[in-house]
Amino acid sequence: MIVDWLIQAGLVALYLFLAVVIGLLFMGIARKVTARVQNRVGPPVYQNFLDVGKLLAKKTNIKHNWIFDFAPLFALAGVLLALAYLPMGGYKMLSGEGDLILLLYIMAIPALGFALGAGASANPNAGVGVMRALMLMLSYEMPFLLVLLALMIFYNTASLSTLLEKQMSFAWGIVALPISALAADLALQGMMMEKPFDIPIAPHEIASGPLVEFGGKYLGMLMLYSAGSIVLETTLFVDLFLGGGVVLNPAHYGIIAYVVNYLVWFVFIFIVWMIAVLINAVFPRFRIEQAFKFYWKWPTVIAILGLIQAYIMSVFMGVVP
Amino acid sequence: MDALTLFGIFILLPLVGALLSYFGRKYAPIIALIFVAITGIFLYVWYGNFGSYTVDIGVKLNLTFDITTWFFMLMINTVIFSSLLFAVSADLKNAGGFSTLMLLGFTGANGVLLSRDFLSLYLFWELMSWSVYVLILRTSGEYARRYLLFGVLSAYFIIMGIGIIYYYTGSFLYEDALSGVIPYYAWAWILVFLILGFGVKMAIIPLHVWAPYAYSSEQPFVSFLSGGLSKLGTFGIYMSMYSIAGVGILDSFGTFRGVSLLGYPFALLGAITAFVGTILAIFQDDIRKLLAYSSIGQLGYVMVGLGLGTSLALGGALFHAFNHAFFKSLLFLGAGAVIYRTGKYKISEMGGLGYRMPFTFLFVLFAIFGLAGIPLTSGFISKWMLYEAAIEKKFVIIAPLMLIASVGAFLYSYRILYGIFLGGLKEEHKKVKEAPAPMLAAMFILMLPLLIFSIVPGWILGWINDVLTNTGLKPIDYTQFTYYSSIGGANMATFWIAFMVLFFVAVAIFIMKRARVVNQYDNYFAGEAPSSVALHAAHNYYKPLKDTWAPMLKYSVDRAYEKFSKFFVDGFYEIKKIYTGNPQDYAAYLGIAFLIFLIIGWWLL
Amino acid sequence: MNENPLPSVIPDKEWKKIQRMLSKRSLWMIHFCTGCGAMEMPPVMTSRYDMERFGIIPMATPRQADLMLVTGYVATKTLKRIVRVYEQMQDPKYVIAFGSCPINGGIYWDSYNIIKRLDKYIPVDLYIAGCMPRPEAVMDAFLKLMKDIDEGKANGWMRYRKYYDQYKRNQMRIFKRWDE
Amino acid sequence: MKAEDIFKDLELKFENLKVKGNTLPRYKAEVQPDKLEEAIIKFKSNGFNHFVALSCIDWIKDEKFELVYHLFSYEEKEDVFLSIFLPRNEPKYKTLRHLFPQIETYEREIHEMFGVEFEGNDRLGEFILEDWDNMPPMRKDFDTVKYGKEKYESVPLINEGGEKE
Repeated sequence: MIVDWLIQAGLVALYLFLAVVIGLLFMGIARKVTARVQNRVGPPVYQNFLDVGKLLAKKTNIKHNWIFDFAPLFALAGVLLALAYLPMGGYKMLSGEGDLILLLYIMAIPALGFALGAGASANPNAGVGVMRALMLMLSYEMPFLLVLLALMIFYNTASLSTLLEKQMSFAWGIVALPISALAADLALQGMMMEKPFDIPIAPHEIASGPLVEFGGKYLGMLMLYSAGSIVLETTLFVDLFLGGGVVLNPAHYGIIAYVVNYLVWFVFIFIVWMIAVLINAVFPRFRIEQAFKFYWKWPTVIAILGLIQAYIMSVFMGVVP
Repeated sequence: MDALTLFGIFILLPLVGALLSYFGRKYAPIIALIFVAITGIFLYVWYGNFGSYTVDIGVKLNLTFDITTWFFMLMINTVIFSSLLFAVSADLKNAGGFSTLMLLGFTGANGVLLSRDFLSLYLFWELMSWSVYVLILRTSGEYARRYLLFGVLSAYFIIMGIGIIYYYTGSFLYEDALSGVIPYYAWAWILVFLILGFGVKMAIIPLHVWAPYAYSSEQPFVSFLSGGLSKLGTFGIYMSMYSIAGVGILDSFGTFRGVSLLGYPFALLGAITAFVGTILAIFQDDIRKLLAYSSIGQLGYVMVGLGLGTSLALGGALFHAFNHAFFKSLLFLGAGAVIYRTGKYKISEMGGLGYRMPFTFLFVLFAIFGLAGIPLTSGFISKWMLYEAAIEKKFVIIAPLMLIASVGAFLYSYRILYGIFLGGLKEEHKKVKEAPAPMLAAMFILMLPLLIFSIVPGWILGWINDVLTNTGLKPIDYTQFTYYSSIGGANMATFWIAFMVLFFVAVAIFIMKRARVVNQYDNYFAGEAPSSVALHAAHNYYKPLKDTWAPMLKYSVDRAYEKFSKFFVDGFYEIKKIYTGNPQDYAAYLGIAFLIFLIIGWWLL
Repeated sequence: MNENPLPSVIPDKEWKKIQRMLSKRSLWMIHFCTGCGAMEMPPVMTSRYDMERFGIIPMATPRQADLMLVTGYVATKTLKRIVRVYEQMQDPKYVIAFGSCPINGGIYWDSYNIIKRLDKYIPVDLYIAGCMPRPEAVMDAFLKLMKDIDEGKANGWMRYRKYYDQYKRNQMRIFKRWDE
Repeated sequence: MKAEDIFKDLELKFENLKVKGNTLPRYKAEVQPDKLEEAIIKFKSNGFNHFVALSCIDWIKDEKFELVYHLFSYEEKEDVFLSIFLPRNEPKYKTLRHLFPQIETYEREIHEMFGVEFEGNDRLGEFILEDWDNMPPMRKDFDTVKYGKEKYESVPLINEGGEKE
C-alpha cells in the first residue's frame, strides 16, 4: 500500500512541477506574442525562468512583519493544492477525493493569503489594490458560478473525475453547453487578470497594487503562484468544457494514453491561453466600476441563458449524460 | 436521572446562579461562570441517557432531554461559557446585573430546548426574550425598544400558532398535534405563524430590522445573543417543521422535486436573506453593524437548509448553525477585545492592530476562514452540504444566490481584517496591548471545534445523524473523514495531508534566504517622506461597489418601516388636533354633528 | 547590512557567476523619470529598439526593480527622492545616469539648485554622455552594463554599503532634513 | 468695455506697447500701491476676468522691485499690465488672492525668489526650493556661480582608498 501511495505522490509532484514550468513558459510566450503584436522583438520565451531565478537569488529581501510572510506561503501552497485537485491530461490526481465546490474554495486560499500579506505591508496602494481585486472577484464570479451551476445541473455531478468520464461518454461541455462555454471564457479573462481586467495590479495607477512591497524571494514565489494560477485557470476551463484533453481511454492504452492525453491537454490550454493573451495585447484597462458593470451585464446574461438551456435539457427534455 | 434532577440542573441551578451572581459585583461573571460550567459538565456526563419527564410546578411542564436538545445545548452552553469568561476581564459597568440577566437568558434558552409542550415553550421563550430586552436596555433604550417591538411580534406569532393547535387538539403537547384532528389548511397557518415567530429570532429579511441595533450593545452579551440565542430560532423552526408537523404534513402541501411547497418559499426567503445580508454587510463601517448584517446573511444559509428539508440540507443547516454559533461569537468577542483596547467602533479609525494584538488577530482570522467557508475550517463543510443540497435538487434560483453571497462574504471579511488588523498602525494605537488572558482563553475555546471538526468531520456528522434519525428523517452518509452527497463528496484527510505537504514545500523555498524586517514607515510612497501619519486605505473601503449598487441601495427595509410608522403617527396627530381642550370647540362640534344628522334624517324621509 | 550566507551546495564562485548571469539577463528598471531624459525612454521601450529583448521591463516600485535610470538634471529636491528610492531598492542594484547634467551639471553648471556630480551622492555604475543621449546610446549603455555585471565590475551597491557613511555625509551637506 | 475707457475712468496715465508680431493691443499703466486693488476690481468687473500672471522685476540700480499684474479680456482681446513699485530693501505689500485665487501661488513664488512680503497670505515659506539657506536666489545681487561652486564643488568625492577620512 505504501509503495503505490509513494508512486502516486511522486506522480502528483511531477505533474505539479510540470504545471509550474508550463506556467512560466506560458508567461514567456505571452510576453513574446504581445511583443509581436506590438511589432517588437520581445524577450526570449524562457525569460520568465531567468526572472524567477534572479528574484529568488536576490541578496536582500525586505519584509514588514510576520503576517507579510503569509502571502508567498499561502499563495504558492494554495495554488499547488488547487492544481493537485485538478485532473491534468486525464490523470486524475486528487480530483477523486474532492469536488468542484471544494476546488472553488481552495482557489480562494491563495487569493486570501496573498491579500493578507499585501494588507500587512501597510502601504495604501496595497489596500486599494486588494479592494479592487476583491471587487473584480465578485464581478467575474457571478457568471462563472452560473456556468458551474449549469454544468453541475446538466451533467448531474459535482465531482471533476466523473465529469471527465461523462464528457468522454456523452459529449464535451463545449458541445453540450456552448453558451456557458462563452460565458466561462469571458469570466476567465477576469479570473486571470488579463489586460482589460488587470485593474488590481495596475502599475501606473496604484504602483502595481498589492505587489507594491514585494521584492526578491517574495516576488519570486508570487511569480510562481501566478504561473501556477495560469495553468490552473486554463486547465479548469479545459476540464469543464473540452473533456480535459482525454482523447484515448487510459483503460485500453495504458501509459501511451496518458502521454497522448497530456499533449492534447497541453495544446488545449495553449489555445485557451492564446485567446486570453491576444485579448490582453490589444485592450486598454477598464476602471473597476466598468468591469463590475460589464461582468454583471453581458456575461451574466449569457451565463443565465446557458443555465436555462442546461435546465431545460436536463429537467424537461430529460437528457441524462 | 429523573424529572427533578433534570429540571434542577438545567433550570433551577442557573436561576440560583443568577440570584447569587447579582451580589458578586466585580466577581459576578466568575460566579456565573461556575454555574455555567456545572451545567456543562452535566451535559457531558448525561450524553447517553435521554428521556422525557413531566415536572409539576403548579403547572405541568413536559421536559425531554434527547439528542436534539443535547446538540443545541452544547452550542449555547459553550457560547455562554466563553462570553462570561470574556466578561470576566471586560470590566462592564454593573457586572452583577449583567451576569444575572445572562444567566436568566441561559435559563430561558435551556427551558425552550427542553420543553416538549407549548406552555413551557412559551413560558421560557418569554423569560429569554425579556432578559435580552433588559440586557439591550443597558446600552440604549432606543435599540431596546426596536428589539422589544420585534420580540413582542415574535411572541404573538408563536401564540397564534399555539392557539390554533390548542383550538383543534385541546392539548399543549407536541405529540398530540399529530393526532390528525388538525385540517390541512389550518396546518399551513400554524406553520407560517410558528416559522415567522421563531424566524424573528433568526433575523430573516423582513423581520431583521432589530438585529443591527441589538448587536450594538456590549460585546460579550452580543456574542451570546447572536451565537447562542439565534440558535433557538433554528431549534424552533426545526422542531415545528419536522418534529411537530413532521414530513408527512409538509409533503401534504404538494412537493416540488421532493421539497414541500411550504418549505420552498422559506428556503427562497433564506437565500434572499443570505444575499441581501451579505451585500449590506459589505458597506458598513461600524464593526458591530457589519457583523450584525453578516450574521443575518449566515443565518439566511441556515434558513435555506431548513426550508429545503432534504436530509442533506437539514444536516447542512444544523452543521452551519453549529459553526455559526462558534465563528460568529468568536468574531464578536474578537471585535469586543479590539473595542475594549481601543474604545473605537469605526473600522476606518482603527488599523494595524494585528501587529499589536497578534493572538486576537489569529483568532479573528480563523473565525473569518470559518465564515468565508475556507476548507481549513469546518465552515466549509456545512456550506458545502447546503450547496450540494440545492444543486442536487437543481434549484436554479437558490443556488446562485447562495454562491454569490459566499463570494460577497470574502469582501466584508477582508474589510474587517484589513480595516482593523492590517494596514498602517495609527499613532494613538502604538501602545495598545494584547487582549487580557481571559479574553484570549474565551476565544481559544470557541476556535477549537472549528478546527477539530474540519480535520475529523465524522464526529459531528455522527451527532447530526442522530438528531436527524431522532426526528424521523433519513440519515446522511459519511465516514470518519469524508462526507458524500448524491453528486459528489470530499475527503478532508487527503485535503489536510496535501495542504501540509505543499505548505512544507512552500516553506522550503521560502527559508532559502533570510529577510530584513523594516518598519511600516519604510514604505514606497512614490519617493515621498515616510510621514508619521499612518496612511490607512480603509476609509469608505468599497466605494466603487457602493456607487454601482447605489440605485439598489436606495430601498431599505428600515426606511420602509419608518415611513410606515410615520404614516400612522401623522394620522393620529391629525386626530389629536380635534381635542383642542376648550369647551367652545366641543359645543361647535356638537352643533355641526346635530345639523348633519338632521340633514341625513330629512333626506332619508 | 550583512552579507546573506549563500547556500554552500554550489561552490561560491560558480554560484556568484550564475547569480550575475541571472541578474544581467533580467534587469528590471524602476519607472521613475527624474529629468528631461525621460523622453528618450519610449523609443527605447517600443518597437524600434525594444529593450525588453534584453529582459529589461519598467517596474512600478523600487522593491521590484534593480536598475535605476537617472535621466537628466538632478535638482536638490529630486536628489532627495532619488536617494530615498535608491535605498528602497534591493541589492544587487545598478544606476545609469543619462546626459551630461549628472556628470558635471551640464548646461546648469552655474545653477544654485542643480547638483553638479551625481557620483558624490549615490554610486553610479554607468554614465552616458550627451545632452540627452539618443536611444542608440541608451541601448549601448544597457549592453555595456550587462557586460559589466557579468564581469563583476558593476558593484555600485557594494560601494554604497561599504562607504555608506561617506555617502550619507555628502547627502546631508545638500539637504538639511531627511525625514521631510 | 475698452481698456482706454477704463483707464479714463480711473484717471490713469497709460501707454500703448508696440510689440513686433503681436497685433493685440497691450496697455501698461503704473498705479499707486494703495489704489491697485480697486483698479483691478474695476478691470475685473469690466471684462478683464482672466488673470494671466504676476511677475516681479528687480530694478537693482534704482533700488526698486516692480510687481506687474497682467490681466486679459476675452471680449475685447486686450492685455493690461498694472504695475506698482516697492522699495527694494524691505518690500512689503498686501495680498490680493481674494480677487483671483491663483495670485496666491504667484505671491508664494515671488516671496521665495525675491523676498517680497505679502501680508494676509498665510502660505508663504518654503515652496519650490528644498532646504534653502541663503538669500532669495532670483535677486540680481545673488551670485549663482559662487554659490554653486561653494555648495556643490566643496562636496568631496567618495574616497575609495580604503582608509576612512
